[in-house]
Amino acid sequence: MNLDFDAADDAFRDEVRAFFATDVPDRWKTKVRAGLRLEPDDLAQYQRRLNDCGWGAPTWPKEYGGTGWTPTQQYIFWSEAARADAPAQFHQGLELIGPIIFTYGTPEQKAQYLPRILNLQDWWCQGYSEPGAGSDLAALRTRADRDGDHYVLNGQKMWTSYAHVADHVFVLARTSQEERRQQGISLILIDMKTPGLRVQKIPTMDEKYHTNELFLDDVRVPVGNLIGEEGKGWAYGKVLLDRERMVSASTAIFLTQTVRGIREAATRRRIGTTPLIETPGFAAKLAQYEIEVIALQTMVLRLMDDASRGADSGPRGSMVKLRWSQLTQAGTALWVEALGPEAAHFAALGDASLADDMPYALQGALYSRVTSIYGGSSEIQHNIIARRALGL
Amino acid sequence: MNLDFDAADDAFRDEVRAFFATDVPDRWKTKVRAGLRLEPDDLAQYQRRLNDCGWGAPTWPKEYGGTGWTPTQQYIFWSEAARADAPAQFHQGLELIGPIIFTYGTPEQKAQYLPRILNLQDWWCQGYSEPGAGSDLAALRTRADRDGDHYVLNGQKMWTSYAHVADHVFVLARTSQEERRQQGISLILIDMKTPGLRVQKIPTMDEKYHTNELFLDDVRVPVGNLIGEEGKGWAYGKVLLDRERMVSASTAIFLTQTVRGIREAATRRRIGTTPLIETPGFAAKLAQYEIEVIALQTMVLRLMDDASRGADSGPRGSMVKLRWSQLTQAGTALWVEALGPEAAHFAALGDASLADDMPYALQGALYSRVTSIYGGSSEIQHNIIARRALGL
Amino acid sequence: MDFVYSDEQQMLRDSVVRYGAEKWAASDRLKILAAGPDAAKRRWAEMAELGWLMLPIAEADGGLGGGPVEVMAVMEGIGRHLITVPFTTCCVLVPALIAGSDAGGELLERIGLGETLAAAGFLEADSGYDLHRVATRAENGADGWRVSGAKVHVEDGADADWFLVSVRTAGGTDERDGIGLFLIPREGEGVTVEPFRAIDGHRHARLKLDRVAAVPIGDAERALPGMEAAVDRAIAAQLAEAVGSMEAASDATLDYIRTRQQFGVAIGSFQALQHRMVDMVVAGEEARSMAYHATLNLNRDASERARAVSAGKVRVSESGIYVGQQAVQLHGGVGISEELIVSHHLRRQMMLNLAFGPIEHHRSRFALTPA
Amino acid sequence: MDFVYSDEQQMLRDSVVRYGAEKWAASDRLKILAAGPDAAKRRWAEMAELGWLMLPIAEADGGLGGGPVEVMAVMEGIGRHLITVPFTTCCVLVPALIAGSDAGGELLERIGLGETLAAAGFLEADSGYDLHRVATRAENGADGWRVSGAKVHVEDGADADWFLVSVRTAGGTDERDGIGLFLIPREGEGVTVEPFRAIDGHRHARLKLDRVAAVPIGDAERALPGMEAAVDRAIAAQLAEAVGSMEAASDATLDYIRTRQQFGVAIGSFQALQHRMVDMVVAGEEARSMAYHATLNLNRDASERARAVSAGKVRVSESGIYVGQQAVQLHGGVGISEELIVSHHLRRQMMLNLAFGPIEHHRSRFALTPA
Repeated sequence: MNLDFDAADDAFRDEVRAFFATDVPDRWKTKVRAGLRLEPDDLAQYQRRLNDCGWGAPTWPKEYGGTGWTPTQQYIFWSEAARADAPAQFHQGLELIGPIIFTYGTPEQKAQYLPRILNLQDWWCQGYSEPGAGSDLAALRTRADRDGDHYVLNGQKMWTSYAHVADHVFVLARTSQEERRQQGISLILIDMKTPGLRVQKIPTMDEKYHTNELFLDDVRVPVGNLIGEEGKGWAYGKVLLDRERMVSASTAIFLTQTVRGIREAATRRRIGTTPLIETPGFAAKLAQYEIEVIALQTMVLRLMDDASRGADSGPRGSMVKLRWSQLTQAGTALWVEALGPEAAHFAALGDASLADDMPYALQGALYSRVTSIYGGSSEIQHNIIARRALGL
Repeated sequence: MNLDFDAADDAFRDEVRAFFATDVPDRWKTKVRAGLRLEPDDLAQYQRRLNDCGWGAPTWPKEYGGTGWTPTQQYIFWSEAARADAPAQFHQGLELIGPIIFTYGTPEQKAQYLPRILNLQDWWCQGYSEPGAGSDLAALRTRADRDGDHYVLNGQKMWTSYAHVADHVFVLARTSQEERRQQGISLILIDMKTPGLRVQKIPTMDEKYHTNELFLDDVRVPVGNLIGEEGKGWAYGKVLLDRERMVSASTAIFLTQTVRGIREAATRRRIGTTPLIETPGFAAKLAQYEIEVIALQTMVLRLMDDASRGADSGPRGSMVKLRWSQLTQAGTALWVEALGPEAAHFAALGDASLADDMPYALQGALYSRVTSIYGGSSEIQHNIIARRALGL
Repeated sequence: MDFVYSDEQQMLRDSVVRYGAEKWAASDRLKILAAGPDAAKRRWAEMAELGWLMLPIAEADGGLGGGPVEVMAVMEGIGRHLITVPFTTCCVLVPALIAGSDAGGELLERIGLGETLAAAGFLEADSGYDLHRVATRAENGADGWRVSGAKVHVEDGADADWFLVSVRTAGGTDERDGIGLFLIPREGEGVTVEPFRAIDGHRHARLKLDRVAAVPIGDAERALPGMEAAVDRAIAAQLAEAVGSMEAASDATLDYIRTRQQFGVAIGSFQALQHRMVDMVVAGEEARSMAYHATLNLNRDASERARAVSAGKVRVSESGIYVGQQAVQLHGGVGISEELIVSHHLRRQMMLNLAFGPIEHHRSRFALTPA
Repeated sequence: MDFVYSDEQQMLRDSVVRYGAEKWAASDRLKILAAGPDAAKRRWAEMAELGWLMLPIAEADGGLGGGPVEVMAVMEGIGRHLITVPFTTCCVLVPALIAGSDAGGELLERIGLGETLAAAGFLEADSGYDLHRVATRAENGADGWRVSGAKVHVEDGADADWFLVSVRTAGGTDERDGIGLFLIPREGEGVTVEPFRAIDGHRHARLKLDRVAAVPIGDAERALPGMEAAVDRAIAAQLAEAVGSMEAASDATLDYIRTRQQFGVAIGSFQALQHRMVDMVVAGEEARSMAYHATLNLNRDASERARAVSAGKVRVSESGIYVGQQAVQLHGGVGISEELIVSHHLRRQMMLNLAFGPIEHHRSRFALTPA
């Protein structure tokens, strides 16, 4: 048992650190520290730069253009990205549909889609949830009816994040009615330019445009856009949900950024002549937060170690998702506390200047509330752990 | 709306305060502050002294020897008792079986039992829970079979607090088998000297002897010891459970004692030259605790006000029980924290002296764990509020 | 001892709740806020007509002389329907600050009629939430008092016509003596107002003052005790607002979990959600108790008042944020949508916590104020 | 990077767990503790025979030279079965303090053989848990070193034959320099040992020293850094003990809620209890992670070590107390009975939190130690 890297990993870390030393624009930093996504253009630019180095897909095998990195290398890469205030890569193509395509897709689908995911020529979004099917995904009602060489899709999707900038969407739709609600569901890829698709913004409390309703009205899609077998979509979809939890795990590595954001704000602000960070009350809160982040990071390290050995991590992926959302919420709340009265200045009504980290800290705090709802709510994670790990 | 007492209440307060100014031995104080019961002899002595003033039963009507006090007077009495580090009166006779007897008992039962409760000539204990019937009381299996002018009881009771010093026990027992488990249960009074009764101590983690198992082996009890109607015991029992929650409410008034205990310990202990109580971290924790105590006390005041007006308090009795047990636990834990390393010195193995509040603070912290279990556990209180108040 | 509104107070509360339900329904509210200050002014005029704006103003100052309980009754309704108006600052705080002063008389009358807005600016860059840390200075020269300095945050100050600011007239930056209260017109020379919008729709300001001609209100060196008392009144008012808001958020959540179906049943049948809902309701009851405690101690002596108000602020803020967060959580995805009212309650609770000092400030004030 | 015990370490852990299951089963444990120190000594001798007592002692000092991970493997088993012995203090802390010293050589050998017990006394009346606050003084006179003062708490000190105490030989009461470590025999003239029992069965002492002849270990003015490092080792060992204990408590609780029937079903079918059980297990996983983090950083530089150990202590204590409390709560009434093991786990967790400084002390140490 040890925490040390071997010489090769040390060398790799130096290489990654050198890359990030020059490639992260200052204007990104506060935003990513607050757990907020950069604008799509910035994310695309970042993804292309990584891909140019051959680092476009840290978790993919080499044959599909991935890095083939070991879990330790992945961990090093993400740690260094976090250290440099680089963003997390946008995950919906890279971590969700990409792996499904290279696992279950046809050679044609692989050739068509994977390279364009790697350089973010194609932006993908996910059409899973529906108004009546959130945590209970098996209740979905969107239908895909076969009509010759096409599926004709009708229905409505909710919480389709970034549909407004996406080129493609992958949807779960019902291709037949079966007794078990989980059966008869298929996974289908759709070009967002297909007639009959309509995107409608869902304004959210963080005042950042990130999610949508997606209406499907006689959307005709070639049958070649089916992934894997018809009716087996539920299984693929569940793989995605599990993978989505693992995305949280890697995102958890980025919480050190939030610690830095809080620290900066609390160093800047003074009560009388004492920096806030030196007041015992705030110092204790920040210490507590840092300690919990360390605990979570160590849990993630253990997951990585399991992955290295091909060992089963049991329910610890769900645990990391749970704790990550709690710490995202706690961290941004502490940051807002550090801002003091200026946290009320969310938007200048004229051209007055805002504090360096406004509105991102507060926007991050608001956005953070959804992290315990999406990707399987905290309540659902509890159910999963109780059932799968504890046999309750 | 106001918090003021009228002139009569002010005068009453002065009278009560004068009483308590002289009548509380020093050796009681630390123990009651930690939420621990005094020894039975001390409680009996205290009860008799109160009864001599006509204050034996603050919640009983005058006709049965009670004070007939208004809720405001009751509140004043308990507040002043708390202020003087006087104990709460022992409740099992006074608050549990006493009111049942004066409400449902025969004239003979009233004459026989009530005066002896008032001066604690009779110590009562409660035989409700059984090994298989804790929170689910309706599962009780102790039987009382009619045999001429007697009931013959067989079964086993658990958690019979103070059975080892009690003169009488009131038990719930099954007098007939009915379809609904709540039916066919009767409430029966038993003299502890009756043959066939056996008391066995349950050693508990606080190392204080307070509870027992009670074995009933062909215990013959005159039918005259039945309370109310045969088979209606469940209803009377539920009245008791509700009343037990109200006992928590009045006990909550005594939490100011715990605040004083913590404050004293933290004033005594120094880190370097600074009293613990002046360190910002501890000061903030104590403030938080005091604030939560104030909130609970105000909730209790509102219950009292409801009672004055004969208004329904809805589920707020359960809420007070919930919060009181949480604060009893939090307060004693904070007190232990204030003791520092000496908290490990629970019992001297020789004749060395212990800190003034050892072992009571720690014993109180251990004992406090049961407050969220007995009288309807916190989980049961949640169920009750969800069902009764929220209709869930 | 009595915790019941009088019939009159109950009618007042009910009428504000009714007004809120009619004029500030969730969807209308978003429209009013989007339409900007002019739309808000029309609503403000309605409230003036109903007599509510002059309610907290002393009779001697031309108001109705409503006390803390009347203010509480109004604020419950304001909170319940998230009526986004500067009532606390303009009608509670400012009148408490200038009650009985010569200079303020006319202003109070116009406030009561809804004709003008005033706000109070106390906080400075390094002051934390401590009212006695004042670096803004005033000099009394040949041309009268001139005030220079900056206030980093003026609650509800974006659209105010008048500002009451704390100014150091003597002593060092953190002494309790030597602080005066000055009235400054928005249009005064040397006044710069930088307006901001908060996440709850309230509109605040930063204030920069450069040799601004100003009128002192009361004793120019002994304003602090009065400021503290007035701010405590404002806080108590907001505690009632928070209680109204959290009860509305709980009610909406209870409705939702009773009706929303998942896995073939109402989600309110899941025990984990039931218990959470209970914790929300308990928090609401505790908050209501603390709002009463703070409000009913407002007229006691300074340290009793300060402890009661700070205790109330701590516990109500904790409860309010908890209830707001859980209301969103139990709604799931739709909880974060702008369209549903529930996240607006959370946003208001977050900002109410900040206004006049958050939990940490008041916990420490409680600890440092002798019982 | 690797989080897996080697085969040897795993065997070590398993053998301690097995030993615990055989010799320290819940009912036997109560008997051993009730029988007093002599019964405990027989158990101690068994552990010596198994070679565990000399495991953490350096090879140069006649031990087996086990490292932090080997100690962790042993401590997990000790925690799992609440083996109530002074292993951490006598076999981890003391050997770390006197490793390589001339004066300590023989003592270490006898400790390894289970022939003698030693304990370390650092805490004084006003020292808090700060090791540098030392008022006990030593004078080096004609008759050698003489130590006078009092130690308010010596962990596991009640039955110790030797005491290692921190003594000020120079400088003021809270300076980091000028502290020495002295070895004192229990039977020495001027030594008063006041023994106490804790709620977890551990036996501690208060120590009064009146001109006691003593031998300095190492540099009589520069002992502090070594003391801090040794205490960090002891803490890391106890973190593993806490993890073993909390996993045992969780396992017992899971078994209980799966089988205990109420309202006609197993109480483990209630969602609120399921979720609580999950939170317990998550806390256990977090604690295990933090025990690794602290242990695997023990050999890094002083500030990295201190931060890792203090971080571990904070989070493991929080988790341990939570798990202990909830284990009792989910057991209901029987949870508080002496007979069931579950409340003993809670008691040990409460005391583990106190040993070598509770949460608050270590949170503050973490905050004040530069990263």
